[in-house]
Formats: sequence, C-alpha cells, structure tokens
Amino acid sequence: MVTVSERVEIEIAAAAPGVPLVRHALRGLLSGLDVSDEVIADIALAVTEACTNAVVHAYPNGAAGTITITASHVGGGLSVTVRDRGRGMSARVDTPGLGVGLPVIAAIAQSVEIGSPDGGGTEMRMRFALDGPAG
Amino acid sequence: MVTVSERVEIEIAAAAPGVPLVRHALRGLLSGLDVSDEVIADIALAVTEACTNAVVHAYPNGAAGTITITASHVGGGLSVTVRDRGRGMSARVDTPGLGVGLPVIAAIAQSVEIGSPDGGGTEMRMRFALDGPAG
Amino acid sequence: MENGIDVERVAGGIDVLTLRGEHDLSTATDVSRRIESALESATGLAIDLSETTFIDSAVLRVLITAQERAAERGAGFAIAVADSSGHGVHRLLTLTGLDAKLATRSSREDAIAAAAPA
Amino acid sequence: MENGIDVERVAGGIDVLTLRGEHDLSTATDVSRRIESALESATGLAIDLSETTFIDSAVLRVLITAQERAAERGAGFAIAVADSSGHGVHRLLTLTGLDAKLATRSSREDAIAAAAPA
Ligand SMILES: Nc1ncnc2c1ncn2[C@@H]1O[C@H](COP(=O)(O)OP(=O)(O)O)[C@@H](O)[C@H]1O
Ligand SMILES: Nc1ncnc2c1ncn2[C@@H]1O[C@H](COP(=O)(O)OP(=O)(O)O)[C@@H](O)[C@H]1O
Repeated sequence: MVTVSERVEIEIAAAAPGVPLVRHALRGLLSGLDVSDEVIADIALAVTEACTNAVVHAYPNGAAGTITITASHVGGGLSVTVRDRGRGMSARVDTPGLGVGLPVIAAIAQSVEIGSPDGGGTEMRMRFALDGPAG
Repeated sequence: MVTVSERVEIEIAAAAPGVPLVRHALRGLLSGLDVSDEVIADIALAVTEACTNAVVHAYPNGAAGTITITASHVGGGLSVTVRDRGRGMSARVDTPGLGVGLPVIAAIAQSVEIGSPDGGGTEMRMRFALDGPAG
Repeated sequence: MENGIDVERVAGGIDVLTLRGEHDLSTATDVSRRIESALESATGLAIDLSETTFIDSAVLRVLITAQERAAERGAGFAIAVADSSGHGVHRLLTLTGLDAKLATRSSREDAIAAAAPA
Repeated sequence: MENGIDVERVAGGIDVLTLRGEHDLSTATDVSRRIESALESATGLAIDLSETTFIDSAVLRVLITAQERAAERGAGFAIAVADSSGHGVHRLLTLTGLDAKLATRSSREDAIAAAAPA
C-alpha cells in the first residue's frame, strides 16, 4: 500500500511569472525530504518545462487561464501533475520553443503520462525517483 | 472489469522496413472491429511515429536492436505499447527529425505514457478511443 | 493500392512526382532522392499526393525540404492534396499546421499549374 | 542568490553578460533584450553562467540565438559554464548536446578571452 505523506497543490495564472513560483514551492517540499541536490535540480528542470509548455502552448494569443500543479510524495517517489484547461495538445511545426521540453521531461522522469482530462486541456503526470540520480 | 478480447504482439528489427509492417498488422487487428476509417488512420499515424522514433533514436549509429509492439483491445479502447531496448530517451537538439512525433502522438491518443522499463530502453504506451474520432 | 514513386516530365519542363500508396521512414530516402534529381533539371516540381494513402512526419520533412530547395533554385513548387488523399494525409497536415505553410492545391492539375516558375 | 542580469564592458570592447540566480521563461525576454543591445556595439560577447543556479530550455534558446547573432555580426562569443554553475545548468547542456554546440569555457576569464573577435 502506498502512503501519501506530503501533498502540495498550487494554482497559478498561465503566465511567465508563475513558473519560478512553482519551482520554489517544489524545492520547499523537497527540502524537508532526504533528496540529493542533483535530484532536486532534475525535478525542478522537468517541472519547469511542463509549466512553461502550459503557459506558452495551452492558451493561444495570450488568453487568460490557470494551471494547477499537484505534487505528492508517494512511496519512494514524487508524483507531479501539471494540468491546464487550454486547447489541448497541439503539434504545430511553428512552435516558438526549442522543441526539447517533452524530451527533457521524458529523459529525466521515470515516466511521464500526457493525457486529455475531462473538461479539456492537457494533463502531464510525471513520476520521479527520489533516491539516487533521477531518471 | 476489463475484458481483453484481442491481443497482438509483433517484434521487428529496429530498421525502417519494419515500420510499415507494424501498421499493416494493426490495420488487420482493427479491421475486425467496428472502427471508423478516421480512427484507424489516426492510430496508424501515432503508432508509426512511435515506431519511427524507436528506429531513429533508440539505437545510435545503426546499432542492431529489436522493437516490440503490443496491441490489445481493452474495454472500448485500444492500448498499443512500443518498446525498444535502446539507449533511453534522449533530448538532443540535433535530431534528424521534424520534431513533431511526440506531439502528434500526444494529440491523437487519449493518453500516452513514456517510461523507462527495467532492462533499459524506452516504452511508449498509447491509449486510443475506438468510438468516434480519436483523441 | 500498390506503393510507388513515379516522376514524369510534363509541358514547360515541370516534373510531377506521384506518391502512390503509403510512404514513411522506409521510403523517405527514395522520395528525397527522386526529388533532388528532379530539381536538377526541372523548371518546377509538382508533388501529387492524390493517390497517397498514408504519410508520416518523416515524409513531411522531405516535403518541407523539397519546397525550400525549389525556392532556392528558383523552381516552381506545389503539392496536390485531394479529397482522394488518405485521411491520415489530411490529418497530419492539419495537426502540424503545414496545410498553411506548404503550397498545397486540391488536384494534380492545379498543382501542376501552380508549379510553373513565377 | 539574488536573480539578476548585469552587462559590463571590458577591455577590447567586449561585453560580459552575467546571469545571476535562476532564469526561465519569466526572464528570457529580458535576457534576450540585453543580448541584442550588447551586440549592437560590442566587438564580442561573453555570457557568464558561473553564478547561474538554474536555466531551462527557454533560456537555452536565447543562448543559441545569441551565438548565431554574434556570428552574423562578426562578433566574438563564448559562454562560461563553471563548476559553480548549478547542477541543472550542466544537466540541461549535456542532455541537449549543446555543451558541444555552444562555445563554452569553464570560467568567466576564459570566456572573456574566447569572446575576442577572431
Ligand atoms: N500544455 C500544452 N498544451 C498544448 N500543447 C502543448 C502543451 N505542451 C506541449 N504542447 C505541444 O507539444 C509541442 C512540443 O513541446 P516541447 O517538446 O516542450 O517543445 P516546445 O515547447 O519548445 O515547442 C509544443 O510545440 C506544443 O505544440
Ligand atoms: N525511442 C526513443 N529512444 C530515444 N530517444 C527518443 C525515442 N523517442 C523519442 N526520443 C527523443 O525524443 C525527441 C523528440 O521526438 P519527436 O517528437 O518524435 O521528434 P523527432 O523524432 O522528429 O526529433 C527525439 O528527437 C529523441 O531525442
């Protein structure tokens, strides 16, 4: 059986200033646990990329929206969900980004699930190992 | 409870000629079910992109390897897993691809999970709806 | 439908490359070679996808490169995407937004006309 | 560490842009603007990440563009990635393979020396 010992939920406006806030909150959660600096850095990077994607891609033309981030310390790992209520996954070639966000997330996380939740938008559920180097 | 009514497992060499074979086998599986041409086309596209990624990225410098594809008709949907035993997810900017493979898969599938299975490599688990337009 | 890649020279020195059936990573290199050699001497290039039942992003990349090369060489360029093209062909072009970036026409004849150099 | 973007003109007309603390989408536009304006008059640009604790792919994109712009203008260019740079900075450069594509040096001093135009 899985024991949830910590759980954090953060809601930010879908805009650039929210991205570092999420990272800081996550570091706060992780600082109470016995996790190496390397693992914290990896998780901070993957979650930042997921939040940035929600800000940049989910709400086109600067439409207002929110992003909900949930982090829970489950068993020996950390599960982080980044959920927007935007237009859903797009696959356009003319992205303003470098195109490495999803691959970076997938390379760092043990697993990442990208889904289309009821109610619209995109949900990215990442699972991270907390012992040893992540991935 | 979930009923598995059909299950197909295909193993191909990690090379370009295997990619259409997988697509043909999947179409064969789907032709026995009551699925629209649009949904079949969507699934064929997403699974092709996943197989192509395994061929192009998993085994660098043309190293030999295999890819295992499993498709099962679960409940009202189709679950397709593409698994290689290559180097694991990479995130390099100098990819030979167009960079839309993962986004296309995520846009078409109800959900896609990218994981690092024991034994190495990458596993991509896609779930597709079979009723109505996919996604 | 039988898979195939045919190139035919039509009036005005325009080459028409017809992709029949399914094309993906396993044929992308061939498609690319045929395009390169057509662009060596043609005044324009029309790529006919009206009998194409499937393409993936590996082929899409070849089509984008073809349009760029044609522009560099001052050759005309157009792609025919017709009602008869497979669902997946339309879907991939729409998903990626390339229906707007590639010079597409809705029939082989229109693409040939549009591939005349400006 | 306090976040910040500082630009300093050193000997030989080289500008040194120092990124302190964390940088991501929320500061990428500022970083980009400071780089553009430095490149208007500098003979070379050194970007110092030795006090940078975090960057993401939005910042990486700005760094790649900076290197391209510097090359276009015939200006020198180098980036300092030191032992003191955050774990995440090293990790992102390695994961993306950009440690090999960007002109990186292991100290601010070496980057400044390498940013002298050829
Ligand atoms: N939350 C999201 N909502 C809509 N589309 C998304 C979202 N996240 C990612 N995408 C799509 O996936 C593509 C790939 O994302 P990524 O690998 O991070 O590259 P980049 O963001 O640099 O383009 C994006 O270009 C975008 O089309
Ligand atoms: N099976 C795999 N093994 C290793 N790396 C992979 C695999 N699938 C995808 N990737 C990585 O993810 C990146 C993004 O994939 P994709 O969106 O399909 O774009 P592309 O393949 O055109 O680069 C690839 O460039 C590659 O680095």
